[in-house]
Amino acid sequence: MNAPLIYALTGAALFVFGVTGLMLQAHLLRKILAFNVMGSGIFLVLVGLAQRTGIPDPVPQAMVLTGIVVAIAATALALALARQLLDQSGEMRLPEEEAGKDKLDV
Amino acid sequence: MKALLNIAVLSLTGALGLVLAWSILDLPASAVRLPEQVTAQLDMSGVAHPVTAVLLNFRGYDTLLEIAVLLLALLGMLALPRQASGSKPRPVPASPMLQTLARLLTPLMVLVAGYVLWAGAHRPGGAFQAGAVLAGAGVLLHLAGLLPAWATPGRALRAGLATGLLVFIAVAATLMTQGTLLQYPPGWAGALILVIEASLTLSLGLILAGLYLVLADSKVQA
Amino acid sequence: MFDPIPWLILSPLIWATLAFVQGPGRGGRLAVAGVALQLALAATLAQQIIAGGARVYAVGGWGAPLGIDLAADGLSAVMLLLTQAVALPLAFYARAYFAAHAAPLRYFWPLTGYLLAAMNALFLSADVFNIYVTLELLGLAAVGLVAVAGGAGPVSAAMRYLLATLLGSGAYLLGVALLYGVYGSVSLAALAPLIAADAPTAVSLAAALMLLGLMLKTALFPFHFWLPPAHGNAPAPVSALLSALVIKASFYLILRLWFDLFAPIASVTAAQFLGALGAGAVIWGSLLALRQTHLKMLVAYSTVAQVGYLFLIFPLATGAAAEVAASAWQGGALQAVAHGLAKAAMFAAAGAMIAATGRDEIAGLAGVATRLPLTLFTFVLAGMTIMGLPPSGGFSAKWLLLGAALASGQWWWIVVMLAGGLLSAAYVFKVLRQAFLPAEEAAHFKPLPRTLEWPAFLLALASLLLGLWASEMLNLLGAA
Amino acid sequence: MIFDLLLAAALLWSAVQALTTPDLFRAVVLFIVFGLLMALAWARLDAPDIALAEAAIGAGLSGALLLDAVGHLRQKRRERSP
Repeated sequence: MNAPLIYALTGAALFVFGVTGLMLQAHLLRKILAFNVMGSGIFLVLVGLAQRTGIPDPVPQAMVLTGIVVAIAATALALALARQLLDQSGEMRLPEEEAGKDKLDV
Repeated sequence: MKALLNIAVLSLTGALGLVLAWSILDLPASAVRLPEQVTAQLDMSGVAHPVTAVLLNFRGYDTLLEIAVLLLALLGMLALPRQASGSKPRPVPASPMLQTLARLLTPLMVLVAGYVLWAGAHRPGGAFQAGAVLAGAGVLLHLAGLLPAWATPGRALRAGLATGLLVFIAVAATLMTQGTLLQYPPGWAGALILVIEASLTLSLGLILAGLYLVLADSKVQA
Repeated sequence: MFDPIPWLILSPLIWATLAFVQGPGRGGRLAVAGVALQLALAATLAQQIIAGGARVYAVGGWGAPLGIDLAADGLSAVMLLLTQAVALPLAFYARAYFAAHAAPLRYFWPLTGYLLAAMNALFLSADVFNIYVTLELLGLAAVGLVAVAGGAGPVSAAMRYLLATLLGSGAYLLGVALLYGVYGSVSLAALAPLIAADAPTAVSLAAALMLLGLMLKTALFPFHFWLPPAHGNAPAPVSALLSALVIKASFYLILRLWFDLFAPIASVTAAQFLGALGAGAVIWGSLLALRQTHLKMLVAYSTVAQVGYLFLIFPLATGAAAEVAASAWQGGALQAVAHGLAKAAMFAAAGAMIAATGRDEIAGLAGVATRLPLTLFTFVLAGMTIMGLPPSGGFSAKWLLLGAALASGQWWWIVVMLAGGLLSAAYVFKVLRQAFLPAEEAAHFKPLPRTLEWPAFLLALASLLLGLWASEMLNLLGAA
Repeated sequence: MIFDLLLAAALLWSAVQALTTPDLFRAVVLFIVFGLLMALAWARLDAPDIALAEAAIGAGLSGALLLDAVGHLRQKRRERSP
């Protein structure tokens, strides 16, 4: 076990935390936090695994830079949508009833 | 029902975590060694810093699409209909201290952005970091009440937002007369990358600041 | 020789960006010109592939694994043709739709341009990380288009869609990270032989993560929860684009990964499992479509059901004799194209009916048969493909799938397909029956411009004629 | 090595806290802390470019956006229940 592998394992755990939060948290702001934690976890796995021999690898590093920019783009769009929802419904969570439509006994 | 769902999700993701950890610890050495290839071709890439070489040359196409993703996110935010009520900008309490600080820091931040951009050719840095510094200056100016939030960007601002992507596409497409998409001719790579990065820095700064300023505009009045 | 590959990606990127600079509500003409050009490019590429076989294009001249490769073969050419062929009539339709509606369309055109750029780039990519970037571009553009209408319904649908698509691309990207960790490359061409030679556990996990993420994006049952609200709440031109094309993009990737990259580790059990989910989608989606009271929600649930058929490819083609596998594969690809054309037509027709009657309940359709005969005829033709009646493209597709099921002795998929066919007939007729009722006294029909009716009709006609052109399409599909 | 283990533990702790703390403002502040710790982790992984980007974008800009959203949320709540 070396340092990059420690970070790869940490990344795996962060991915799991993020996915769990994304699925279980109801508040949209928390879902957005969870998405970012999930993303950070993936980035750590990508670079940590690639550098497990201890040699820096610029290719996954460049990919993570791309990933960070994509993550901020998604975060900003998600926040804009969450705010619209807040302004319209007074809540920053998704309405339950829509999921409830998916039942046969309508 | 809810508790059952929680338990199901937790046990599923927990199992996923265990399998993930186990498979990470059980890896053979990789067959392809890209770091060596990057080092071998670094002289041909036009820059001396490997990460910049990957971002703007070897995998420059990824970066081209990524700029589109960023512009697209801002576009998605601008496309949302404005609320009829509450779109009035918040009266910003102008703190003279903060304003003076912002006036002093902004030129400095622009200088720093320029340095970070230039440095990216041979050490850590580049268009993204430089753009983030510019965006930081924009956010600071807004907080100090010196820069209004964006309700609807005008044509000049839209052109500025799109410049980075358009210059990138123009360079990539022009190069096709000589070779393939984004294939820099020998000797020209360094200069062309600098042109692309400079325009990207401008647009990235505007877009990243825009992500903040567009949201700041949709603030309701207290 | 002129190479259309890079231009298929650059064209929509350029016109989308220019449309953005032009400003809110602008860019319609630019879009029509751009998509028409892309259709010509896609046709050129298809001809080149039939004549000269599959092609690889090294972006930047480096070549994989250091650089990014684009690749075009029969399947990508078919998907590219489908995309532009659906987008062009829809562009005309959207111009008429937004002209007839007072609703602001703000940045509809640039969003559509980036959506098409993402689709074209995705179909041409031969690099798993590059595919991730195209997936994000596609997802954000689609979410932006759903939200463009505003209002509580569309915005919460867009939010749900955004979260689902981000979770999906997250799972996909973790799979990419594991693949790079194991083999040190993200190029499809470099990875395939390495996976065939030796695949440790991490690779199976990567495969599972990537496929799960893409299944979520394809809205395969039981991951379909986000689709009906998103496709049902978006403006009609957007619903048509999303239902016809966007979910096909992630499905295309599942095909690529399953049959090219992960073929050495693909198991019959996993294939049966995918087929079972597909069967669940066919039955559940059709039942729910039948229960809907709103026209666009019915069409959206029909998409959930039709996606199910696509996943029958996996049990029918995995571990089967070469001939059976080929027939299943062709049937699946044909189903993707037929459904794309028919569903675009159906959503466009539904949008026209809603625009004319001013109501989106099915109950409000009485009188449509006499007032909007062309649009109703469009709905019928598209319905024929959805039901799988001859001579439609949907019939040829389902016929090939049935043949594969018979030949491989997997009779249970036949039962599913027949039940799905009957249920889809029931929900199509539910709409038709209402449309043929006499109009209510108080009903007021808004006159529609022709451009709101003809594009949908042409799409429906194409879905029908696809049955007759099937051999040409399969010929292109088989070009390697 | 010990530093790396400690940093990993801090990362995990701040992530869990950011996702579970009842108070949203605290959660966002903890998320910014998490972002700064990530920047440190990138530096340890010989990735200074990512460290810079993470600090500026991951912690900085995301943090600003999220704090702004929390402010907006509180303001809305105050309006509803004066």
